[in-house]
Amino acid sequence: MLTAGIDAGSLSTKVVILNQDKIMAYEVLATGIDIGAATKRAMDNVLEKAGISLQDVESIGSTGVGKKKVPYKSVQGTEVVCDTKGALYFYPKSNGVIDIGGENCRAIKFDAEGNIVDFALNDKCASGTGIFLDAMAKALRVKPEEMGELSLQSTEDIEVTSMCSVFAESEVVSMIHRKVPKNNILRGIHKSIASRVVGLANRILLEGNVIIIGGIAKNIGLVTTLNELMNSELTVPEKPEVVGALGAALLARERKE
Amino acid sequence: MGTLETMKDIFDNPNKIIEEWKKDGRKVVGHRCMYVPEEIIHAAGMLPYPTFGTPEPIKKADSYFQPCACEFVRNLFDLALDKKFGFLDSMVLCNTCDAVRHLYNMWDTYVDSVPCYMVNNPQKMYDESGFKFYRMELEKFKKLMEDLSGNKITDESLKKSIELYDETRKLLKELNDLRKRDIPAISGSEFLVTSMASMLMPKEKANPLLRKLIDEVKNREIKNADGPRILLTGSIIDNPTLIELVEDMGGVVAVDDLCTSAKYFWYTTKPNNDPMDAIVRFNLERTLCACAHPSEDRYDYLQELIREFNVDGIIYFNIKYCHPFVYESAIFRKKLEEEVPTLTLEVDHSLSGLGQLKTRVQAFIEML
Amino acid sequence: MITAGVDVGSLTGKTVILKDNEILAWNIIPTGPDSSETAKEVFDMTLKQAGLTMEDIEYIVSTGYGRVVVPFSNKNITEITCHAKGANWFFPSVRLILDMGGQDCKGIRCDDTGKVTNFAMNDKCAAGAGRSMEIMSGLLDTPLAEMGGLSLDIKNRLAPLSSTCVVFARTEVLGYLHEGTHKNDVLAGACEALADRVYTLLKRVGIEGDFVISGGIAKNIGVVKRIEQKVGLKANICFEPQIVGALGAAVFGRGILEKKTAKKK
Amino acid sequence: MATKVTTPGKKNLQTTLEIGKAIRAYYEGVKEAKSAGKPVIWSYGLVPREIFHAADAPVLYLEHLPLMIGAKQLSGRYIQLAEEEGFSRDVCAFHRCFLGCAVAKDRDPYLEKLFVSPDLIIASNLPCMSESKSFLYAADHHNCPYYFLDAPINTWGKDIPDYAIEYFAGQLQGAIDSMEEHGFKVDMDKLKESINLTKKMMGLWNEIDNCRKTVPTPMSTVDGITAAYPLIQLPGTQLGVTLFERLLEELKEKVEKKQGVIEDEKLRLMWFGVPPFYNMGLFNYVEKYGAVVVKSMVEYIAGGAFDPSKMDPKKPLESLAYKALVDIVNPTYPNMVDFIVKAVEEFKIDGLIGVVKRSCGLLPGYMRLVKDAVYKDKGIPTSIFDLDGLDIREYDDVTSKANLDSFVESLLASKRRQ
Repeated sequence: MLTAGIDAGSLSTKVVILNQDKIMAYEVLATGIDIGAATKRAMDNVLEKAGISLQDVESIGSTGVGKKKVPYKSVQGTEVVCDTKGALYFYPKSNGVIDIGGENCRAIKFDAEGNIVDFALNDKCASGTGIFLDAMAKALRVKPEEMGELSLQSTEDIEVTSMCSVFAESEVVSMIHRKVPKNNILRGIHKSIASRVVGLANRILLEGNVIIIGGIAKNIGLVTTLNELMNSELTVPEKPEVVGALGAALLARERKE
Repeated sequence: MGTLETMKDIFDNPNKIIEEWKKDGRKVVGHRCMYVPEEIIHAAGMLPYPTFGTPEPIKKADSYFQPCACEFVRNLFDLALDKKFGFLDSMVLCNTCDAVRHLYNMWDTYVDSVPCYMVNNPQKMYDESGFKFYRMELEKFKKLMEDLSGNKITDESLKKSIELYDETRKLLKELNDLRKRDIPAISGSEFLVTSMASMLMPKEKANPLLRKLIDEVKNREIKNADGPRILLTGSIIDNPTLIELVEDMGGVVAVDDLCTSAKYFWYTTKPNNDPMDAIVRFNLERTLCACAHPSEDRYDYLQELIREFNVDGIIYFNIKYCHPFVYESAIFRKKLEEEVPTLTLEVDHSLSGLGQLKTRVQAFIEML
Repeated sequence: MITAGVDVGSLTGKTVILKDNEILAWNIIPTGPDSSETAKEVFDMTLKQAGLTMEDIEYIVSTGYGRVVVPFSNKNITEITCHAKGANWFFPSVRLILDMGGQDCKGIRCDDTGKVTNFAMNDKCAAGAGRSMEIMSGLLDTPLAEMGGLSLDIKNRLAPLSSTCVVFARTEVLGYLHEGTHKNDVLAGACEALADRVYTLLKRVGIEGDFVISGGIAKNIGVVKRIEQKVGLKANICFEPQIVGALGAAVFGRGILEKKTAKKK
Repeated sequence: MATKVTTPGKKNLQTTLEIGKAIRAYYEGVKEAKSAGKPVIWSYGLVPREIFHAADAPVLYLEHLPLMIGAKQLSGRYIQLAEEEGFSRDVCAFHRCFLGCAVAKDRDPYLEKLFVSPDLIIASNLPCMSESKSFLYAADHHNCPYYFLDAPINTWGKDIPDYAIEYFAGQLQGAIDSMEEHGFKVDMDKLKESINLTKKMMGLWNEIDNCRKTVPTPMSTVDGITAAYPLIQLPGTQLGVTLFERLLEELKEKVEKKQGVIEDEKLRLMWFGVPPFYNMGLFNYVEKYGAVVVKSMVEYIAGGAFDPSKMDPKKPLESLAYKALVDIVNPTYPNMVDFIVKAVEEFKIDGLIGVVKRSCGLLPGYMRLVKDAVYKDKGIPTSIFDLDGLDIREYDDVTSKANLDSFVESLLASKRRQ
C-alpha cells in the first residue's frame, strides 16, 4: 500500500512516499513564491526517485500552512497531529516532540497511547528561528550547515540576550564589529535559541524522551545545547525535516483503512 | 580601601551582608516598591532587604509570564525560581504597577521556599480616607512582622527605626546635594552604587560610612564635567551600566530621579508622636511613584530637580512594557520640552542592544 | 583646508573629502564583517581618486554605526548630527530631515546652521525599518534599486502590510505571494507600510519647514513619493543621498579646524 | 487602513439584535444631549454606572468605543494616531485606540456618529495601569476636568473587609460631588432604586447563564458579547432589566426545544482574553468541527464571588463599592482563577482558549495560572496563542485558524477516546 505525505511549509516543502513501514523516497525543496508549483515539483522528484507514478499512490496526506493549496486531492491534517504521528512512528515509547521549523517552533506532549495531551506554540516575538539562523549565517559569512559544529568550538560563553530575532540580529552585528570571535557568537546564538525552545517545553512540563524534528534539528550545535539545558533525553531521527510529511502519509493511510 | 570602593564591594556582593546578619539567627525580609515601610520590618529586629535584579537574560520566568510583562519583574521572578532569594524569610510587595501585582500572583503560586505578602496601599495621595485605609493595612502588616520575628514592635522601637532611616535619607540627600555644583563631587554611576549599597546595608552600618564618604568627597571634583548636565528618570535602574554609558558619551549625570536613588531619600518623616501615623503620612503625602495620583505633582517635582541641579537635558530610560513611565513620558513630553530637551529611550533590563542606545545618547548630548 | 568624513554604516561604508567647502572626491562600498577594515578601504580608495595622501588631510571625523572603530579619525560624531549638517550644506533652508540607514530610522529637526534641535528614532519593535526593504528585496527577489519604481506600477490593488514587526511582515508577504498577489502590489504594500512608519516618526518630531531625505531610502522612489504625499512636503534629495552623513562629518572637521586656527591667532 | 479578510460574527438570537439597537439608541441619545448643550461624561468600563444613571448623565464609555469601531475594522487607523502622539506600541491597544479617537481631527463617519467631546472625565485604576493613566492625556488635550477614583486591588479574596468598602465608597461619594460641581444632579433615591435593579439584573444574568450551561448551549459568545452590554453600560436601569427578561425568555424557549447554536454539539469551548472584535467570525469558524464557544471572560462582570445579598439599597455606595472590588477582573488572582475553574465545571467546558494581547498589562501574568489551575482541577487543557483582539494590524488569519484547528482536533481526538 503506497501513500504520500506532503508538508507544505511557508519556507520549505517536503514530500515523502511511504511503502508499508519503510520510507521509499523523500524530497525537500524551498517553497518560494508558489506553493502549488513547489509541491508539484517536489512530488514529481519523489515519484521519480521512488520509480513509481502518481497513479500507484493510493492516498495522499497533506499538512503545513499551505495544505489547502496542495494541487492533489488529499487528507488534510494539522501540524500538531502529523508531527505526533511521525514521531511515534520512529519512537513508539517517546513522551513528546519539539518541531523547530523555519518560522515557528511547537512543543507537543502525548501520553503512553500517543494521544496529544498538550501543546504550546512559540510567542510571536520569538518566531523566526530558521530565518534568524540563515540571516546569521549570511552576516557571519558561514555556511548554514557548518554553524552547528563551529558553535561547539567556542572558547567563551557569551549571551545573545534579546528574544526577538530582529534585535538579536543587530546585537550580533555589533558583536561582529567588536571583533568577538565567530565561534563564540555562534555559541551565543545557539544558546539563545535553545533557551527559547526549553522555555516552550517548560510551558507544557515536557519531560522524558523527547524527539527533536524540523529542518533546524539537523544543527548539531543546537541539539547539543538543548541537551545541556534540558534534563530530558533528546533524540533526533535520521531525517528530522520530513517527520511532519511522514505523519501526513500515516494519517492518509489510517483514513484509508 | 576608600569608602567608594567599600560601597562598590557591598553593591557587588550583597551576600556578605546577608551572611553577617543571619549569623546569629536574625531574619531578613525582602521587599519591593516604596509603600512597604522598612521601619516596621527593622523595628521588629529584622533586616529589610530591597530586592534588586541582575542584568541577565530571562531563563525560566518566560515559561510562566508572557514576554510582554516588564523584564525587571520577570528577572526578579527568575531569581526567585532559581532560589537566589532563598535567604529571605518573607517577601513583601505592594500595590504599584501591573507587573508587581503579577509578581505577587506568580510568587504566591510557584515559589514555595519564601512566603509572599502584599501590603495594599492607595494610589491617590493627600487623601484623608486613604490614610485611614493604609493605616489599617499597616496595622495588619505590623502584626505579621511581629509574628514572623517573635518580637513586639513598640512605639519606642518604631520611633528609633524611623530616626535611623531618616538619618540615612538625610545623609544620602546631603551627598546628592554635592552634585548641584558646576563640577559635581561624585559621578552619577558612583552615586547610584552608593545609594543602592546604603539601601542594602543595615542602616547602623550605612550611616557612619556615608558620613565618612561625605567628608572624603566634599571638595573632590569629578573628571570631564564640562558636558551638559543630565537628569535621568524612568523605570528602575539597578545597574550603573546605563549611567556609565551616558557619562562615557560626555554627559554629566547631575541628578537621577530613580527608585534606587532620589525617590528613596528625597523626603524625610515629619515629626509625629504616633509613629505609625508618621509612616502613613511619610508614604502618602508625596507623589514620587509614577503609578500614583495626582501625577501633576510629579511634574512639579521634576521641575524642582531641573532648577536645583540646573539641568540641560532629561533622559527617560523606560524598560520595555513599563506602562507607568511609558504613559508619563508621553503625557509630560510636550510640557517638559518647552523648558528642557527630553529624550525618551526604550531599554532592556538585561542591557541588550547597547550599541543603538549609545548612538541615541551621544546624538542627544551633541544636541545640547 | 582639506578635511574628510568617514561614515561606516551597518550596510555601507562612505567617505567624502572636502576642500575649502567643495566636494573633492567621494565613495560608497558595502560594509564587510570588519568595519575598521571597510573604513580603511573606502578611505584609501577616495584618497587615490583625489590624488592625495593621508598627510594631506588636516582633520578626519568618523560617523555612523562603526564610528568608534575607525582607527585614523580625530573625532567621532553621531550620524544624526552629521546628517543634519550635511543636509544643511546641500539645502541651507532645510528644517526637517529623514535619514534611514540599515539599522535605524531617524527623524531630525535642525536650525538654519544645521544644528540639531530635536530628533526621534524608531522604537525597538520597528528596529528593522531600514532592514525591512532588504528582507523584502530577498523575499521578492527584486534588486533594491528597482523596488521603488515597481511599487508605483500597481497591477490591481495594493496589498496592505500592517504590522510594524519585520518578522511578522515576512509572514504577511509570504501569505500574499502564496495567494498569487502580484509582486508589484506586495511591493506597493511594503513601501506604503514603511512610509506609514516614517510618517509616525516625523509627526513625533514635528513636520515643518523644508524637508530633506537622506540615506539609502532616498533612492527608493516608491517610498519617497508616498512619504511626500503623507507629509505634504516636497522632499529635497541631493545627487547622492548616501554620502550626506560623511559630508556632514567633513564639514564638522572644517568647523573644528577653523575654530582651532582662530584660537591660535 | 488594513483591509484584512474578516467576517462578522453570525448571531442567532433575536434579543441580541434588539440589544444592538439599544446600544446604538443610547449613543444617539448621548450625541443629541451634547448638541443640546447638556454636559457629557467620559468614563471607563468598570466605574460603577449606577451613579451616572442616577443623574441621567449621558456617558461615553472609553473601552466600548474602540470595541465598536474595532468591529468595523477601523481600529488600526486610530491606534496609529495615538502612536504619532508618542504613545508606545507596548501599552494597551484599547487605550491607544481611544486616545487616537480623542485626538483625531477628521473622524470616520461611523465614529463621528458616536464621538462627543467630554465635559468631565471620571476614571479609576480598575483593573490596570492604562485605565489609571491614559485619560490624563485626553483630559489635557480637551482641557477637561477629571476625577480619579482610587480602587484598591483585591488582596482579600471572596469577602472584602469593611475598611476597603468604606474607602471606595468614599471615592464614589467624591465622584458624585465632582459631578454635582459640573452641572449634574445625582438623585440619591434613584441611586437606591438602581441597587435593586442591579441586583435583579445580576439575578437574571445568572439565570441566563444557567440556560447557557445546558447541553446543547442555546447561546454562544458571539451573541454573549453583545448581550453582556447591559451589564457593562445599563446596570441599575429598567431598560437593562427588560432586555434581560426578554433574552431569558428566548433562551428558555430554545432550551425546551433543545435548540442549540449548532445541531450536534461535540465540543464546548471557553475563551479567556480579549476576543477578536474585528473578526468575530472566528468564533463561528470552529462550528464546522461541532465546537461552540460557550462563554468568554469578557461576558463576566462581578463574576462568581459576587454575593447578591450584600447589595443593600439603603447603603447604595457601599453596595456599589463591594460589587466593583469583588469583580473577577480586580487583580490579584484568587478570585479570577477560582472563578474560571468553577465556570469550566459548570459550563461543562472541554477546552479553554487563552489569547495573549501583546500590549496588555492585566493578563500576561494570568495565562499560566489559569492553565495550570484548570488542568490540575479538571484535567481540561488550555491552548494559549498570540491574538491582539483590537489592533487589526497585528492579525494573521492563517495562523489563528491553524492554532484553532490544532487545538480543536486534539480535543476531538481525546474525546473520541473517552
